[in-house]
Amino acid sequence: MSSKPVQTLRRVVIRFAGDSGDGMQLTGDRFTSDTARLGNDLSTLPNFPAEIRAPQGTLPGVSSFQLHFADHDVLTPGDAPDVLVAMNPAALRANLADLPRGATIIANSDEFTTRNLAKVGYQTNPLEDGSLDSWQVHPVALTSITVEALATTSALTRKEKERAKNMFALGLLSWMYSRPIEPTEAFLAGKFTSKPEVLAANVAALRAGWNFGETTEEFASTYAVSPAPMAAGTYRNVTGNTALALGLVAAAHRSGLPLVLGSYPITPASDILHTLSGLKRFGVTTLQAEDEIAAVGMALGASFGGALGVTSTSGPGLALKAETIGLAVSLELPLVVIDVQRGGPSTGLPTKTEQADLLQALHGRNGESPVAVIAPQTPADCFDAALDAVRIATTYRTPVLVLSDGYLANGSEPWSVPAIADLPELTVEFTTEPNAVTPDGSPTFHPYARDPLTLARPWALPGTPGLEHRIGGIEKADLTGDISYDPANHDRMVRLRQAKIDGITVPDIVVDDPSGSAKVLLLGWGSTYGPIAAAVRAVRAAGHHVARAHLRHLAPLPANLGGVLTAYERVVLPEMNLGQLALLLRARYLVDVRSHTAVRGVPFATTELGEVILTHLSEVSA
Amino acid sequence: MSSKPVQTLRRVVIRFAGDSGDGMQLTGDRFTSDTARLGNDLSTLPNFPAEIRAPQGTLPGVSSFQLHFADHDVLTPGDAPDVLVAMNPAALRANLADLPRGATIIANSDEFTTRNLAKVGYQTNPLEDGSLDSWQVHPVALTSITVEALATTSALTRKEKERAKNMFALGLLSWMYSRPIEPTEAFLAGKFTSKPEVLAANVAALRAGWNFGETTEEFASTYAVSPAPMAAGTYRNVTGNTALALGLVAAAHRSGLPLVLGSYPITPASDILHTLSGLKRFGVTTLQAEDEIAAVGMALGASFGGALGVTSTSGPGLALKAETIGLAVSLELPLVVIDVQRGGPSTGLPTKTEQADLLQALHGRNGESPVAVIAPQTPADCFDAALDAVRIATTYRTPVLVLSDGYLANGSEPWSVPAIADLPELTVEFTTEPNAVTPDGSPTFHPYARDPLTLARPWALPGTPGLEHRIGGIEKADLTGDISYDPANHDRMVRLRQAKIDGITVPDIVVDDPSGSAKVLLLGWGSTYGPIAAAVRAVRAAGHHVARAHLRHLAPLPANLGGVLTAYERVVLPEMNLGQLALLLRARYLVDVRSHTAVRGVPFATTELGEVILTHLSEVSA
Amino acid sequence: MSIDLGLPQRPLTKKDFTSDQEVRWCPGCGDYVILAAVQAFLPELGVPREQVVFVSGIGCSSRFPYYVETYGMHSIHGRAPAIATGLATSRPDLQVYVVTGDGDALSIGGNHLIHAIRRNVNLTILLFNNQIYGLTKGQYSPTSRVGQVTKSTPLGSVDTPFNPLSLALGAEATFVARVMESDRPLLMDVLRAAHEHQGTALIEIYQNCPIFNDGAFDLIKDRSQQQARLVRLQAGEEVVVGAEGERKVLVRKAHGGVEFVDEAAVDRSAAPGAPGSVVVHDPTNPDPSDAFAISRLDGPEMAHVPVGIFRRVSRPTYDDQVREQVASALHAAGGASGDAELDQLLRGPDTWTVP
Amino acid sequence: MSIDLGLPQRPLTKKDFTSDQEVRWCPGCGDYVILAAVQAFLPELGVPREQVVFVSGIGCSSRFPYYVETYGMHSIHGRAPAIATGLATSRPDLQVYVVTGDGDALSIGGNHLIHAIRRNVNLTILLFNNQIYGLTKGQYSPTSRVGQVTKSTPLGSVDTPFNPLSLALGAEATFVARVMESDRPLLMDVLRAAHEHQGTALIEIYQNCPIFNDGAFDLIKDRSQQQARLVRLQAGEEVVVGAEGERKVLVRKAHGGVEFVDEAAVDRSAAPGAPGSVVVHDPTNPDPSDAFAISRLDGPEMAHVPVGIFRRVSRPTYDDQVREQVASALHAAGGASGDAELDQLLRGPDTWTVP
Ligand SMILES: Cc1ncc(C[n+]2csc(CCOP(=O)(O)OP(=O)(O)O)c2C)c(N)n1
Ligand SMILES: Cc1ncc(C[n+]2csc(CCOP(=O)(O)OP(=O)(O)O)c2C)c(N)n1
Ligand code: SF4
Ligand code: SF4
Ligand SMILES: [Mg+2]
Ligand SMILES: [Mg+2]
Repeated sequence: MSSKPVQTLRRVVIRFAGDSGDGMQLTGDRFTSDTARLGNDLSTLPNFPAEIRAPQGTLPGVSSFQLHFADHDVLTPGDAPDVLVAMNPAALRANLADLPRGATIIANSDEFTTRNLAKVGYQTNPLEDGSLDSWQVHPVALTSITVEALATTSALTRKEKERAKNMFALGLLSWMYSRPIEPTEAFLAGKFTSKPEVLAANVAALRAGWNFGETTEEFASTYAVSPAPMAAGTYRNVTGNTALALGLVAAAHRSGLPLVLGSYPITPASDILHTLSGLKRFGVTTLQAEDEIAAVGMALGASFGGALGVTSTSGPGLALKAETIGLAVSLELPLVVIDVQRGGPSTGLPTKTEQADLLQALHGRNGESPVAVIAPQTPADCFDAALDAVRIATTYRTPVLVLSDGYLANGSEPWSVPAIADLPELTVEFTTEPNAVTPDGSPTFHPYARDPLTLARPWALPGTPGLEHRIGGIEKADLTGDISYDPANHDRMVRLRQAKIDGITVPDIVVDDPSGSAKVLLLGWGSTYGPIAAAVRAVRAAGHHVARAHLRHLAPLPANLGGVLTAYERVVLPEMNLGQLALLLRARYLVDVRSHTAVRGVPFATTELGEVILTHLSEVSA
Repeated sequence: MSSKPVQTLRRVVIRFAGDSGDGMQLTGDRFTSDTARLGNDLSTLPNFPAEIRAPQGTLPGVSSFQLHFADHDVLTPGDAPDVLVAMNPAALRANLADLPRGATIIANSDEFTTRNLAKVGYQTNPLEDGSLDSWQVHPVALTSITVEALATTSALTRKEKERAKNMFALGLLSWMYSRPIEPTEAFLAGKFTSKPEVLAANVAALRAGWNFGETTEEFASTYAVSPAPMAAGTYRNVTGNTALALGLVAAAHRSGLPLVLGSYPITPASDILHTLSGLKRFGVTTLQAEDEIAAVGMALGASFGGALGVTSTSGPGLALKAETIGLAVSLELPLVVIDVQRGGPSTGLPTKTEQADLLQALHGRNGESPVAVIAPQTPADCFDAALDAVRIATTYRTPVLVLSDGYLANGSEPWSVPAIADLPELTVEFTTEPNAVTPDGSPTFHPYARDPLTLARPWALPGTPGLEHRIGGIEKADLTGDISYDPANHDRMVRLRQAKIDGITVPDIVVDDPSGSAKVLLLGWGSTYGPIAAAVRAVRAAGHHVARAHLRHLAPLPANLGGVLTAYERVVLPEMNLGQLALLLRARYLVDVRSHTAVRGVPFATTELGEVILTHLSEVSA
Repeated sequence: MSIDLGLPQRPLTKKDFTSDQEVRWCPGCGDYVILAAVQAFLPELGVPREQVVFVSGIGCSSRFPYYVETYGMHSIHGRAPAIATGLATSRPDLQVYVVTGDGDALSIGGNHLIHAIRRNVNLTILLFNNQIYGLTKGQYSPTSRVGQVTKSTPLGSVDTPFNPLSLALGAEATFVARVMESDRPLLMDVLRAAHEHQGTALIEIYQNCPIFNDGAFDLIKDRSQQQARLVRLQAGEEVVVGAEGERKVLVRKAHGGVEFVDEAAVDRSAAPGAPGSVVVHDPTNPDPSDAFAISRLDGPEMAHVPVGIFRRVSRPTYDDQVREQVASALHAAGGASGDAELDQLLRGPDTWTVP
Repeated sequence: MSIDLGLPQRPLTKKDFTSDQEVRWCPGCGDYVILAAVQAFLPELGVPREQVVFVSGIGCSSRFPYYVETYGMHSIHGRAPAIATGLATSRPDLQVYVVTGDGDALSIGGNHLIHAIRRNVNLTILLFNNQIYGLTKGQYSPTSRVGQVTKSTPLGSVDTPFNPLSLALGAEATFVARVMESDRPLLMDVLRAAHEHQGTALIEIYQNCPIFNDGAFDLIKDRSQQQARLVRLQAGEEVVVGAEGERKVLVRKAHGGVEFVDEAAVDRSAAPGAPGSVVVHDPTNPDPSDAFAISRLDGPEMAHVPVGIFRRVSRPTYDDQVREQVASALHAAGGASGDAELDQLLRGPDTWTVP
């Protein structure tokens, strides 16, 4: 513990920013872990360029990691950082606009060389020219102090020593916000077992950073943020991609089906493939296919064989999978399709977030091709969404599309790890006996006979004697599944497939309207959960009444949704697209849902949404 | 001319039905041609199985061709045939349900053998067992009379002679409806130049059919249908696929651009590829690609080079092209994408018609990816739609999707051939000069600078010195087109692309409301034009007031559409899907558009729609 | 996951493999012949029919699965190899066949085909090559000969066709064969060998489409021409063609590749491998160069068309190895995971507890 | 459609081919070296830069077009060969280059690649092979060696990689070459030959990805190892490897294929083509069998890696023939069509007139 005075804060937003090669993501991850352990609630937002490592010191090469932690329920990664750690001039320049006046800047002064300044268009050194006077600037010679701290470690070159400077920064910030550094030391020990010098250097740099804070007069006090009250339980920090992968494994476990992931790498979905490829010990098979079409084809082939077929991708990949998902709709086999949405159209903004694949998920196939669609709302919620998707896919024998996005995928938050026994029961029954009789009375199998309740068709696996049958993408006769061009049969089958999706059991939408007297309902779906909830909280704190509800099931929609929408004078729907859910709801319920849209590749800011709400409130009460 | 008494009819619906190998499509085509020449208005509906030639004599192998002709404006191929020509028991069985009591059946009695009857489940011969007593049945030994008529043609085998029986049937029907057979003789002469025996046999069979009608006592009288009053002009009969191909060639001609079609065969779009591949003389290049993705890629590559890039497909192919169309949206290059819709989902009903790709056309891509969408309404209208699509694509530098369907593609009607000079002017201007200056004042080229009126960006072709530039699917900075991850820029570009589409000039929708006092508006889009118009006509003839309007532009929608929809007490929208346009209009205008949907793979019947209208009329006036 | 219902076992017959679906190919289509041969072959495998799966794409040929009384999937155009890969990898107990056409496999599906081949997935791929798109009514295909006039090439096609076997060999194939539809004994032999083969077996079957490309293979079907053109590859034997007296023998060229020379001109004393020395067919040669050279013998003029097994070598299969990685991970972890292991996974290395 | 603005002509330099865009590859990426070589090469073509077009897919390598001051399109993953085919076919006046990676070209884009190759479209395809997916941060690719541990293969990959050159040869390639990124003279030579070539030229460029697959080519980069491994193919010359004194020479094997033997053991009296006889490299050999055999020399252990031009034969190109069909149709019809011809087309053979 530090010997300097400690100030207590309720919440802090820190942004680590540096070159793509500076290890900012790791630094942020570690700070997050240590913060989570302290019991703060938190939310994170990594942000990096599509290039792997753009030229050093340039604006396009800046990579950052933002962390919001507090002694209370945290809903977003924070609109604006209280502290910016800028590892070079580019990091400063790229992030300064987001920094409110008065915020703290810790800058690696070693990197503010004439050459580096010029690279990003600084004529003079902002650390010295007074242009940062409105902020609290702490220039720290991060690089040279790190190298000096490692003077005795002769096994490494200067370049290698310099690389430890992110650990120095982490040590300093850990000191400043009273985070322990031991867990990171343990983490480093695990990571660098085979490279003892590198381990030693990193640990030394970490400690040096801490000591620097404690020793130097640059920093007068440290800060503490008390733990947030959280429900009892065991917690960990998870990103959305990790939670999704874990959810799939848990669902496979609960359903007794082997998990087969067919996937083709694409940002920001690739980590799902990476994570699952490391979970073979749970019977997970991952197949990296030649493209997205093959990936979903492999998953569908596995489903035909009785596995839990899953495919993961992002928007451009979903476009490619369209025809095969249509086949799955026609085959009526379980299939889970994960789309981690990113900025579009086309290649778009591969590393940024967006919600613009909703209509593609619903309508992006030829013919009437209905599927179920689910959207998780926070990183940790991706776990539950995966379980829910598997429940629907296996119960109703249908493709289910899960719409995550770049923000959920890479963002993280504490997650109360559930007990296995509390997870939903997902047992699947395969058909093993004939389910019909031929005109002459002998038993036979009708692959398109349906469960009267769910309208699901039987899942009879190859290998089951006596149930040999053929299925395909051509229209099939009701019950028998034989090829049929009969007009009335086609109409019936089209409506049956739609009715099956419409009949999926989904929970009612829950409205949060504490006063009961709100006239305006803030509605959202997917990853806007945090920003909307935070904005609503802020507006309520200012004494206004506003209701809030969040949609998890986009297809089918909850049965009570129409009633909820018409119960309010105004429904406001913020989306990171041009109003896709608004289109669906307006069409379905003829309610004049008001869109608020922003397509910037970044989550909504709480303040922005707060203003939107206030505008609507004033219009409605006017 | 026949010497038997002639009865005059106002309209006739004939259906030729036989085995896939019986040449029914050719027979129907010829009868249509000869009928068109007589000045009747007409509409046709071919109907054939997805198999090339299913086993002879079976129900799945039946192929038919229906023709409706009249002395007045014809809007549909007719709900129910007045005459069925059934070349075998399968043809009878497959079509009888469509045949109103009292209709005429001409059946090839030679084929009603025990074996053939059994093949389709007839226990006894319907021509003899009295089961057809409600119809006027004429059993004719078509096969044996044909063979007999060719007795002197010794160069052919019996099998070959039998093959001419469709010409016998054509001759008989031509006699019956007072059609000339000389044009068909001329047609056959052209077709069989290199096979004189076959030619002779076909001509002999044709004449024998005519003479059979004239001579035998089976038929008491012949019928005449007077010419329909038509606007002065030169007419020909066209199918939708032919009209589309011709429209593209005409558009290329008027725009001065070489036409490059990239295509992959798929029913029912393949004929567009076939037709265009025969028009090299018009500078048309057709590239049969390895798949649909390559096909649209080739078209887009050609557009980049300054050609008129076009790709043609059906629903499953459109799904595959999604990602590349998204690239075209981002590149902002002209591209025409033709989707001849067929029954879906998945492989669906390849040879049947449907309108279920509208939402796919609009939404089937990742991100906000707006395109223009046009739907022709009759076979001949496909010509105009093609011209309109090219106008929009080249003027606005955007992909344009043309939604034809299986009914338009293969159906036909008389078309008043326009004078070339009356076709729209489509001249395209390429950019050849710098359009901006660098900060230091030297001229430069901004590939994403926009025309203030159309928001179109410049089309500067490779080969133009000084305008070298790079474009791509990653988000680009406004004006310069450089890669940009800037949040505000992305939002701006997303909205600019949408605004460009929204700003396309399309004509107002025209309402047909003769009395001006209708409360119900019948709205349609695409190929439902004929059935809706016919039903409205029938309902009006019964003394009711009903208004009618048909949408050609689905994106953007006509500016006056909202006003039109709200001007009526009720808007009824029949679609061959589950209500796709209804969804869009309800969302956009919050009007309670009433869907009437049928997804049967066949066009709406006039009577069915008539009843729908009457129901709505009674509800509204009640 | 094979399920034993304890049904009585009796030797299966062709009829057992015939489904109740009406066969809907054109009269005279070569597909009938292949169907009959496969249905006749399947009983001899001794594999219960529920353990056989046919996966196809789209095309006339791809209707095949409907007619065989096994499990089957008529999927979408070109994607059968990918779907079959997913099935075969997750279900080692099944015999997975892919049925495809020249358009399905080599045009839209080319990529899935070559990737299945390089991975060496346990699949038998029956490629019905009629050198035309049948189902869409007669456009040229990637195996149509240059100059072929079709619906989409009124002035003749200009693209060089693929040689499916050269392509497969270039894609690291372990089993490659070609058969004429009408040669039932050879088809049976090849199917048998493919069944024994571990990995992807590609069998190209020349199939006549009497409607849109009739007679494409007449030069090698016609008895009078066949002998001079059809080259029956036999493991361990010289590669010969032609009738008695007009026999030609395959020898090595001086600058790579192989060629036929009159038997009389063959120098049997040439050292094995010397130019002019006789080629003894060895499908098990690890080096695919000879198989490749032999695959180059045929051309559009069909001067010499080798049939039989070109290559048959052993290499670990994709699906076996994928399963092996999973199995060894399970083994290393001490068996299948229960609730405890899952719980540990969910917790991860870094938890904290709120009391 | 080339547009002549009458701009003054002066010899172009490397700088003229350098765009104003900041190059955004990782420090040390092999792509820099290739970019510099191509920019240095382009001026020597004597082709004005507006007539050069680079079309790429997606991947680190596919960012290439942004950096070259010509026309360019950074398209979507795997589709560049198809897009370039449309462009090259409609614009014979342009020099069309495709830039692609091992994932872009051989994974998602495999089908377009082999079809472009069999069609022999006038394209030069630069395939940057770093045996990894760079842009998506390090998953294995279809050229990664068996056992490679990557983000998606923690226990090592199990699929046999493609040999891109064998694959191309199996796909009827007319021009096939391989170069090391660092070998600028050879790269220039090959680019020059590709430029002269009519049809599709596939150039595989081994490229190091220092971030995700560093050192993949060290065995042939490292001076000490290089000589024993790198095989420089030279037309008309023997194929040799190894330093003076340790030289090995390529000879034919007895049962197809080729192998290296110690120079001392070579029997120079062996008849040309005999087993043990020396292979004289002939890229123009119409029979691709030798080129194929040579392509088989390299393997994951990189014992012998041939570089240079494997094959270079002439065959009519797709785009030339497509244009020729259009031109001859125009010619037969007596020239371009005017309003009258279009009018006749619209009317068709069967009109009637309503007065
Ligand atoms: C995505 C898609 N594209 C195109 C088609 C149309 N199509 C069906 S089969 C086929 C080609 C069939 O040729 P081949 O594989 O040779 O089979 P064959 O009919 O000759 O047996 C095509 C182009 C389709 N069904 N789906
Ligand atoms: C349709 C689609 N799928 C996946 C991706 C993601 N993606 C981008 S580049 C790439 C692979 C790149 O590998 P390679 O072609 O070898 O290029 P490198 O980065 O190694 O130069 C992938 C999978 C994408 N952009 N689009
Ligand atoms: S079209 Fe050809 S391939 Fe298809 S079923 Fe008929 S004969 Fe066979
Ligand atoms: S990730 Fe590899 S290939 Fe991509 S830019 Fe970096 S070093 Fe080059
Ligand atoms: Mg075929
Ligand atoms: Mg790569």
